[in-house]
Amino acid sequence: MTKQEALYKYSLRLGDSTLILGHRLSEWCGHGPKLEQDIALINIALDLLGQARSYLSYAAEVEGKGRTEDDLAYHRVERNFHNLLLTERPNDNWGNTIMRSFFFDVFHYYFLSELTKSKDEQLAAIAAKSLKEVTYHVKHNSDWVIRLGDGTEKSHKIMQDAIDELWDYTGEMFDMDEVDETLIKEGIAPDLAPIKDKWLQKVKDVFREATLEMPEVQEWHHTGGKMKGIHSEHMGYILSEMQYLPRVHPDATW
Amino acid sequence: MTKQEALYKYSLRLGDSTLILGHRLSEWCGHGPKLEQDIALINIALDLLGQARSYLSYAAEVEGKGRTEDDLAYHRVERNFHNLLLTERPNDNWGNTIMRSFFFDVFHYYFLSELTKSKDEQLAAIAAKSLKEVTYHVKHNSDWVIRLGDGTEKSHKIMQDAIDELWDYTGEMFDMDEVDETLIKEGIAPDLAPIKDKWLQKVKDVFREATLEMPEVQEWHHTGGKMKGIHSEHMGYILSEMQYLPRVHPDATW
Amino acid sequence: MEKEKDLQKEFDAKIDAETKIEPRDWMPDAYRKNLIRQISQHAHSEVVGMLPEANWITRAPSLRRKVALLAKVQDEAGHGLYLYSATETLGAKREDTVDDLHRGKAKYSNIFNYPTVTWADIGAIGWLVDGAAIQNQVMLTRTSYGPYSRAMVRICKEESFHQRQGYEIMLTLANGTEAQKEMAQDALNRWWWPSLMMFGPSDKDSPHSQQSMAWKIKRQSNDELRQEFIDKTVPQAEYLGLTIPDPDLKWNEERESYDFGPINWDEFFNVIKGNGPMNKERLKARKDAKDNGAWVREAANAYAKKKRKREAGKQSAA
Amino acid sequence: MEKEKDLQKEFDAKIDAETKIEPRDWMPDAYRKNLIRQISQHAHSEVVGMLPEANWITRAPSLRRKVALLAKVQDEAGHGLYLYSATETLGAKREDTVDDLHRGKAKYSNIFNYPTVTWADIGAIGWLVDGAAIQNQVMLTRTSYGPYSRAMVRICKEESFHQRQGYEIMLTLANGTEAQKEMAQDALNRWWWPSLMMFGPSDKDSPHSQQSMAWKIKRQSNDELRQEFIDKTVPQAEYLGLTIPDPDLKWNEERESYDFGPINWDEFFNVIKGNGPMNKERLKARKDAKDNGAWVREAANAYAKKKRKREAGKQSAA
Repeated sequence: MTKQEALYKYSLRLGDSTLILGHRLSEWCGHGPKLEQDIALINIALDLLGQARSYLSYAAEVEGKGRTEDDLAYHRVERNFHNLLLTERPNDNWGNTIMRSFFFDVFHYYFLSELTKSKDEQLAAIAAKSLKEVTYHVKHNSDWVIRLGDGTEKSHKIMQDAIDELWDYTGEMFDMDEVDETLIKEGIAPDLAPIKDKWLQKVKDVFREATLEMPEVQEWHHTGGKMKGIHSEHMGYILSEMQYLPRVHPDATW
Repeated sequence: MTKQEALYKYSLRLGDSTLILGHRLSEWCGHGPKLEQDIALINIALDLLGQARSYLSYAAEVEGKGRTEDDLAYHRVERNFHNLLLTERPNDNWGNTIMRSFFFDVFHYYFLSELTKSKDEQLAAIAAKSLKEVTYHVKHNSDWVIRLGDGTEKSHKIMQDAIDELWDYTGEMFDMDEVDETLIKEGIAPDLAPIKDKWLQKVKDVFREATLEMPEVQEWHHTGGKMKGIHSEHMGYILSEMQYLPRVHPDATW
Repeated sequence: MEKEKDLQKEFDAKIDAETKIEPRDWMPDAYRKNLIRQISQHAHSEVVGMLPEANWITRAPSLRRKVALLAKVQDEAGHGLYLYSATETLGAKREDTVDDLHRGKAKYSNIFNYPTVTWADIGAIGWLVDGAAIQNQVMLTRTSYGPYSRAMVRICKEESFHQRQGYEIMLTLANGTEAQKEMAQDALNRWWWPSLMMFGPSDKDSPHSQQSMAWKIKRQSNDELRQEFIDKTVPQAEYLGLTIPDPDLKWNEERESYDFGPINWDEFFNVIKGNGPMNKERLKARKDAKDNGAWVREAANAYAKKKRKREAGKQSAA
Repeated sequence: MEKEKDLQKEFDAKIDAETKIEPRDWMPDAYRKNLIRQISQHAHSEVVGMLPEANWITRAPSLRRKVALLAKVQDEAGHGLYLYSATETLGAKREDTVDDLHRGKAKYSNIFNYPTVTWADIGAIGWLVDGAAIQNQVMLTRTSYGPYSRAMVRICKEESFHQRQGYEIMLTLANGTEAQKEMAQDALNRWWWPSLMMFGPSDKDSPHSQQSMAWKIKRQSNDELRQEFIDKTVPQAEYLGLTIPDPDLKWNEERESYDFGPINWDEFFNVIKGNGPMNKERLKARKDAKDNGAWVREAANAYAKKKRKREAGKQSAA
């Protein structure tokens, strides 16, 4: 695998995860439990979508075939999307929405902290800008995990159920393959193993404060999205909604 | 308006209503309250989709531009769909699903009974074939309205709520415009006014047996789908899901 | 009694002198009530108005448009909050105000009872609906109640930005493919008349208007505002190459203003009464949001209580 | 005791003579249990197997395909019902049987724990999954228990029809655009190995197999069935112009059969254990269907009771 190929795929993965999580969060718009929380969630969605645009533009640039961020977002088929399966989990309720974001945010924070040191200037720059945003995401969603975990009996149960539903999707964040290895060698991508340790520690700390039970770390976890583009059955519905209009009018600009 | 134009639009309206209601019912597939009811609902969905194919094929034939049933189903934009708004109401629960079908079925039955006498042989033939199927639909869904209306306190409330939600969408079934008038003159389409009376009587009878309250008939009701192609905000999601694949691959055959 | 008379005089003098009334100032009960009604209606409109636009966020046709739309809806949520705060300066409780909305007691702008059926509606809403709102809001920057006036100054800036965005969407569509042009024209056809109705009934049929004008809550009449909006918007439509769906629309040399056709007020009052395409669904969406979020708000309260207790415990232990 | 021995002898004689065992016949407890386990697993597989296919009904790319797919899923629901009835002839209650599924006690075919990610998966499932099922079911038409054997005769006919439909979808894709061909090959890549695993572990690792063969519940071993399936399917893939994802696949002149590469049984057992992509969601979908439908079933029961009471009232009054 050439460095360019790896860099293209790497940027795509980052772009897809932020895009799809941003999409899921934006589904809440107008339907949150309180106006203040609607605003906060939209804020996070906006940050993620902004990051997605940066990564996808960069992926298109690296690819060098004249495609744009919109070509990648709207004219790729499902099997060529490489987001984490975690990001496509449905919004069953506000609790699993917060938990999904929390799992991702903590990873995202430690990951970006390392990516700022990337030898690839573009990635380092995106990471530096994103890190400021994600610092707020982690704070916001950790606070909510604690508040809801240690709130009422009902909220505690909802959050514990959310953990049970989502836990098996967290392992994929730390999987590495040839793409990572190629870029780690070049000093472009961080090694995900130490990030996993930090992630586990932070999650544990927050769960302790939230009075939530920390699941055991299993060997097995869900995979497929990030590396193979094999998604859950939710992904097709996301894309049919998101891409419909540009697919109907392939020659239009908007 | 020429007879041909009217006939095209008329067939389209019938095709779209049966297509979209068939789509809504098919969403239940695999998720019904009991296997037997899954099977019954799929049966009805199959009938409706079969009828939709007949009407859309005929509309395409009348139009005479070489389009097919699939061109009409998959490559028309929302504003050119002319189904009843009733048929696009979402499946909130099994109760409003049954109620929506019941309202439509009763209309459909009396309507088809008249349409069998159409001077347009093709429409008369589709009506005759469909009438047999719809006779079963009315029976099945009337029985369920009675069973659920006169079942438990909870089921009664769900059914009464379903009536409240859907009632304002029933009036559109009986609206007539130039399309109808043109074809009524030709002896092709039935007058909907007497059908409305029969519909009201039958609904009243079933509601009485079901111990459900019959709402008052208001002057105002929802309109837009059948005549103007102005839909509710649900329609866009139906079409993006339904049409996605052919829109992604406009040159493919399946 | 004597005192009240003095206060009333003082109030009237302030209104005359264009001095803003502030929360701690004495004000007539009717003035207070009128303001609460108007500002909370405005707040509800911002919040309910999120829904028709939110309907297109997941389906926006480019990432740039998606982000802009999401940001716009966020601004509206912010305006809602800001306006609810303004009603609180008048002694209204936000929770009660919101309950009035959910119980159908309070109104919101009727325009949000129409569905957004194509992407062009997002353009049309920005251009026409925000355009009409700005017409009204610019006037309200000069309203006599201080907090409302200041809220309007802030809101107007963002609304102008939204309006330009909306117009730019229309411009792109109008210069786009045949299908896009059609989409743009169709959106104009559907949103034009409801936008004109946003200014409210004709002056002669507007119950609150006269008193509001006297109090300088309103500074221009419904019909004046509507005419200004039309005069401003018609050339914009011409620039887009779109046709305003009014056969009676015509430049009146004498008035230096556009004559326009009769407005279908029957439709307007029918929709206000509840018989609009989306009335029930809009309220249901807001109520569902509240109901589905009850456990979250309860949990947040319970946690806050626990936390306070723990901290009190720590302090007393120290 | 003596009597039991006689009965056992009689039973054994029937098995030897290829006489079907019928519901009222005496049968060993273990035979009964084994059958209930196998038939209910089969029933669960039909019902859970509806889900991955139902996932594409609303998105089927032509009306003809949509109707065919919906009809197919309906057939599966019918097979489920038919098979639950067969377990009831053995004294199992359908409700308990279904509860076992929901509690994770009963298994269903592991293949349904994979997602259907493209339309081509609908083709591949028809071709490969139904193909493998038929291989097994044709054998089961000769199974020793009468009602099961007869259910299989009926089911096999419909399954063959489904399989031809699936193959025809693959054929259309394989002869379609570049993107469609890719889709077809990708589906084959993902479904090939799980389909081979449908026959169960190798004979040496299959706990129930030997006894089932002795009772003539099963008539061929897992490995035999798998080999037959491969030999039948490889030429079909060749005709489609698709490549089977097994580098070790090779015609063995001597055996007149295909050699094939090692099966990843670790994956198989891991998925069976619950660690497949869709295990949790499949069970959740079935449980949700049951829970959300509880009020419907309760209402139907309540109504039936009322109706009986009313009719009894009428009769006693008459």
